[in-house]
Amino acid sequence: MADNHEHGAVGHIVPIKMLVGICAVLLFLTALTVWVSKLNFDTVNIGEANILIAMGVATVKATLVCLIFMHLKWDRPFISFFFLASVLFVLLFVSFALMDTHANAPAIIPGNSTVIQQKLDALDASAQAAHASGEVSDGQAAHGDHAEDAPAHDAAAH
Amino acid sequence: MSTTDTPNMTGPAPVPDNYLTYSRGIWSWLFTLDHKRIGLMYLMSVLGSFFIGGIMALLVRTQLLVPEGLIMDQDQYNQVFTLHGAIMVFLVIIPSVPAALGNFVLPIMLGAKDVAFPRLNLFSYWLWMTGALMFVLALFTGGLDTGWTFYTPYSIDTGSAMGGVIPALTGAFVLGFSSIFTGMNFIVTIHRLRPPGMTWFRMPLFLWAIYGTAIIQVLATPVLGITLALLVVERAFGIGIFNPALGGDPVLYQHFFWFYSHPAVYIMILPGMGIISDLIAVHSHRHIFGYSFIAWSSISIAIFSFLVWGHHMFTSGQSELVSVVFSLITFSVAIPSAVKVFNWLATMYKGTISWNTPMLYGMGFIFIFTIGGLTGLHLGTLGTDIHLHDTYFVVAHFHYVMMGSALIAFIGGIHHWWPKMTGRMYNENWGRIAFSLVFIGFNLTFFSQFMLGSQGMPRRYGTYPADAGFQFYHVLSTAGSYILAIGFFITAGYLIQSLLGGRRAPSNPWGGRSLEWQCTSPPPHDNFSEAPAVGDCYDFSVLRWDENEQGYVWRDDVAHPGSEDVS
Amino acid sequence: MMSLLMTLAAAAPYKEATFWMPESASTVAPQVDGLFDFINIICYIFFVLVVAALIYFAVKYRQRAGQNTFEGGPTHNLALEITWTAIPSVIVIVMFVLGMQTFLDLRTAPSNSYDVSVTAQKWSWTFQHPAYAVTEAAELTVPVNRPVRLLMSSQDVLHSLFIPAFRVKQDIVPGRYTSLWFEATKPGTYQLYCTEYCGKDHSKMLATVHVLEWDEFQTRLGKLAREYEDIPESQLPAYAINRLYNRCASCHSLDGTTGTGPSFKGMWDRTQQGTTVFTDGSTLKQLQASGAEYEIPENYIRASLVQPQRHVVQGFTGAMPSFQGQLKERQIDAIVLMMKHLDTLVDADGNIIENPDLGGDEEAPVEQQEGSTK
Amino acid sequence: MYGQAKEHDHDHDHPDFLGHHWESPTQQFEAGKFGMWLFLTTEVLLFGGLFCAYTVWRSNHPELFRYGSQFLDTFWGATNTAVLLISSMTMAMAVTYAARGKTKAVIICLLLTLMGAAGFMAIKYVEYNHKFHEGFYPGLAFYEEPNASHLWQPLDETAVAHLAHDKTMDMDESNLLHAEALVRAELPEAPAEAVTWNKAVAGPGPGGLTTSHEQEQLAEFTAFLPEAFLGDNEDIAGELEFADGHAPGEAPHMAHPLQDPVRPVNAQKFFTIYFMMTGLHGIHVVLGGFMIIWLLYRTIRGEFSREYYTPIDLGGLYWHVVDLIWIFLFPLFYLI
Repeated sequence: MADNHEHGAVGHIVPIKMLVGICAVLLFLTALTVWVSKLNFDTVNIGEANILIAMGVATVKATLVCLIFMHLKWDRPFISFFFLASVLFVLLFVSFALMDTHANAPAIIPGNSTVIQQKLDALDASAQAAHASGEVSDGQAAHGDHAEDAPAHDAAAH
Repeated sequence: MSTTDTPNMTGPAPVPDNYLTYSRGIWSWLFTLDHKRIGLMYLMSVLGSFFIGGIMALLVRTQLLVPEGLIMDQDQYNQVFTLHGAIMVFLVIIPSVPAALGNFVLPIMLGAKDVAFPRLNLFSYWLWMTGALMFVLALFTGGLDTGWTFYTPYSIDTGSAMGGVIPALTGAFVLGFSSIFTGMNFIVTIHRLRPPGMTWFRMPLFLWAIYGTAIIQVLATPVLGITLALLVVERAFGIGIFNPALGGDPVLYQHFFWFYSHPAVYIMILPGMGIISDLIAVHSHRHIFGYSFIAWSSISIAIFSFLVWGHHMFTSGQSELVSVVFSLITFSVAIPSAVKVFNWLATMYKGTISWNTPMLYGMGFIFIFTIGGLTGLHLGTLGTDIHLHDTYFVVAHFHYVMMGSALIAFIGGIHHWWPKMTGRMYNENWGRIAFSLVFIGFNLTFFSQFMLGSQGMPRRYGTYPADAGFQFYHVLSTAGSYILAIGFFITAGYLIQSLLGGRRAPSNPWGGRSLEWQCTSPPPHDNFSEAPAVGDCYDFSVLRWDENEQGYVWRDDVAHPGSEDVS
Repeated sequence: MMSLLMTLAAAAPYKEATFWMPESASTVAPQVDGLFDFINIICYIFFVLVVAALIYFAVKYRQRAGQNTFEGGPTHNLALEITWTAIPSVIVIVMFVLGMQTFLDLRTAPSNSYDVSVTAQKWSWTFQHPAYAVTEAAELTVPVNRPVRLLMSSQDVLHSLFIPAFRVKQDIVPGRYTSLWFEATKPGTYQLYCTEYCGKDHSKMLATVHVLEWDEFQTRLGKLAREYEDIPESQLPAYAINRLYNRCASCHSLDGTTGTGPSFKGMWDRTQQGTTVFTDGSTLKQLQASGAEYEIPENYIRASLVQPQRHVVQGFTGAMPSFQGQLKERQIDAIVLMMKHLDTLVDADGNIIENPDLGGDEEAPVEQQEGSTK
Repeated sequence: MYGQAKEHDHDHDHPDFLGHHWESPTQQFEAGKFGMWLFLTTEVLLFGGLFCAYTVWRSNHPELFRYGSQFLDTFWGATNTAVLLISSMTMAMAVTYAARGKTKAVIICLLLTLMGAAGFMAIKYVEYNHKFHEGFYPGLAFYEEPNASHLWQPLDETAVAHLAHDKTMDMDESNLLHAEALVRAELPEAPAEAVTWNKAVAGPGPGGLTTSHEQEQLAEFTAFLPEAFLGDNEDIAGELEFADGHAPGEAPHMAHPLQDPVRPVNAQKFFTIYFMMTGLHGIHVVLGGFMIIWLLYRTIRGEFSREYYTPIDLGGLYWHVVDLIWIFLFPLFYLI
């Protein structure tokens, strides 16, 4: 049973000040995580570190939302337990799926699948046809020109 | 305090104000918020679906009488076995015990006036109906031939699988949410609506089983929801999550699917085990043996059920390590099931066993579930599963568990609570005859499939090689299925007959102690006008048979609960 | 236990079918069967115990007339319950370990295995022997007493390769390679099934495994490798119908019934006259002319084998896979000839005639046709 | 929400809002809350499936995500995060005011929350629109749009633009054009002449394995690419699929730039998962918006009081979970 601080209420009441304060913290954390992601970790492997930091910050933010905004701090522990259990099941699901797909990665036939390769080849063919006939039709012709100009263009950039 | 007991003594006379007569007219049923009426509507809908699914089963069995197939071409056969599976799983077994019997019995057993969210309950029912209609729609939009598992890429290949896939997927999605809402309702009801005195460990074991089931329904079904939703999008727009042609992974689909569908197996069997726990105790008139072991085994089965999905995928291209881990955990789930069987047997020991129809179904359940459970060992063992996977051995195994156990328990439960639900007694002799036919028919149908499977007959085959020696077992199996069908038709016959001209049921025809036997038969609209007095629901020594009542009444020399042991 | 199983394996390389298991003809089979029997024995014991107790209690403690009140009876016995929890736990752990060992043996192919690459497609099997450059359809020839590894891939949907006599099974997943291995222990013919549901003709997706002694095997594959080269032109149609048609059989009938694809009966007439109508409404006639897509009618058949989706015949879904690379040029010729001479190759009911009378006078047109397309 | 008076209720001490099967408002409130939390766990698991797909792909194909995420605009993502966080706060405030019986404040807070929902969807619309305009469709449609700019933009332009964009974020270089010039200056000399990114039309199909020759070519190629673009070179090398190109010095093949080796195989998969996850989340936001409108309607009608505001509380819980999921979606797609 929630302990009611204010008389006559059926649930716990969180003061407005606290809500605003928590929101400010959440916004600050958002800004922080964006800033970190833009940092250039010259010495650190940026990918790894960034993932850890971003997910860590997100977890902190989520915990704050759950505890304060969603009143979990004052609710029955069984609810937290059940909610955490659902997160746990997701993690379990993900970890088994990861274990399996990792082990099977080498067996995957490399390259584009037939369907996608056919699409690409078709686009290729049409691009070449357009180029050969000198037809000027929007993107295709533009592309054809582009491919030809590419070296010159790069040279010009210098 | 226990005022509900007094009106029970009026004997088998019509109960003037019960939930059936409380209000009249079709709308009072279709939009009722009464859990008992919703339960009854579920029961009728589920039995209707069971009839259709059963007809499909008979068609399948008839087809396989001869190697080249007797009555259908390949496309028809594929549709029939797919619909048989999909209907039986999604429309029959999953809602059978929790939604139909659970809805009716759970609040009364608990001593509550209703489930926690009656409107949500009605909404679940209508979701179920919507889902069922989507399956019908699937039939008219090109049929469905993917198998009930919707394995990719076959199911998303618009060139091969039939046009009814999207309606069927949507239907299963909707049915999933119906199941989720039922589960939520039950969990909250059990947590929040227990009357004073109904402590956790005084609950009948059926409630523990339903509680475990509800946890699985809430935690597993959403994953099925997202899986089916992705499948719909995949089929409609080709997004490439499960489609290898677009870089997707069909084995990942199987992980998604079985993450729900293995726990779903326990959604099917756990409530059945709960029914049997109560059936055995009540009809043996002996205290259930090892209450807490059975209760905890229900919860541990519910939790373990989430950790074993990979045993459906030993040959699917799943990595060796994952297969080994899943096999190990799979064995751990066998233990609680075995514990339950031993406890049921111990309950019968030195009991006073009445050989009436529900008890026969209870004993039939133990026999069949033992076979179903033990053959699970062959399939959980990696080395033998490779040979047995996707053969009739698996078909036989899951029919022993799903049909022979879950559905037999459901039918046993229907017989057990029939007097309570309808206020009428059915004919016991016909009940025993029908049970014998069902029991013999079932074992004939499905035991022969074990040999078929281990001899190498693959499943989902509409024809089979004539020289492989399969036909003998197929003929046996088909003959068994006909006997089984006759048994079910007789059951339907005498149950319907009982509605028209059956003897009026007393409050407590079997000698049960749980709270539903304290209400009149059928129960009043509000179940209990006051919170009922709760005692030990497995202590049958306080009851005696009353000849006038034709049922069990409280012994005159024992004090009523409420005066002595309400905590 | 494991060593016992191993001994069994060594002692009994081949076993006739038993009540439970089909004939056993591979090195792992006795191990699997031993495990199966071990589990069976445990099951029998538990089953007999449970059912005996069930029946005994049900009869002994049945409610007798006049028995209207009941005893309380014991409600639990912790020691007993722990015992019957612990004993099954130990048993299943043993089972798990044995099962895992067998599984790993089933999955780990020896390094000196003979490789066959398997292509599964709706609803046929193609087996390629890289060592001999031989392609077999619906038949797999392997040597005895030598580990054989199948490297498998699928053209369309999930399939699964299952040879009961060898106790092996593995799903074939589109988009990736899977493999399995076995070592046959007795020459003979064994059935191979597809065990993963793959659509309409799933139950007809069968193949035969021929296990031969090593010498015979080499001879046989050598012969297969040159088979279509050595056959005289006049025998090509017969070769096609006997050796190649089984890859077409699940979709294309010979008796005029419409299957997943159009029947071969009358196909040549339709092609020659150009009466075939495609899904876009055009007819074959429009494509057949000098300088058009198909200068001669034969080219349409050729194109259909290599690029089946190019023109899909009206009323069909275009489910046919490409046979490019799987059929050699001369084999395609053989199929074209088969269609031309279908009436002499099959009887009115679509049954293949054992020794068709192809006649010597057919020689000339064949030659002419060959020349015109090369 | 579920606790309205039943058809037949004769208890005198039962308020209208209290269901006949409840003993007290607190019991009903707590049960409603518990029920809502159970529903929220199902939401977590619903998204759990998609998180699983995300994790599996990301860990097996990091190159897809490195390629795809550069097309997302962190600014809009961060703005949307802020919008949702603030609307979550106003929702929580609405619950507090409701518990105190301050109806007007509740209405204002709900309106603010609704604006948050609308603002979020508006920004999403802008983002989606931009993606569709550029041809970033999920699935096969990724390759079907003939005029999609990403299909036709050769590698160097894309690379330059993105590197320049990164520079503006990294080194306080606010002028994009200047940044672009800087990037161009850093580019190695004429990479396109030495090795083409074009793939020959007749490559060895999907079944072919990458040969050692191709690996060599790949190494040669990646050596020319700017470090920053590729990140960890060794990492990428294993992931790229590369078929026979033409010999160096030969005129570049007139091939489609889509087949350039830096655009990873199955590049569309990033957008598949992006649209699935943000799309499902968007559907939840829209549903939440309708729910807030319904709450507003009932509040204005004066149906709630200090004793009975369960729907607002439950609605609040739902809205916070929508926020909660976005809290994870934002870094997963925009930041890492």
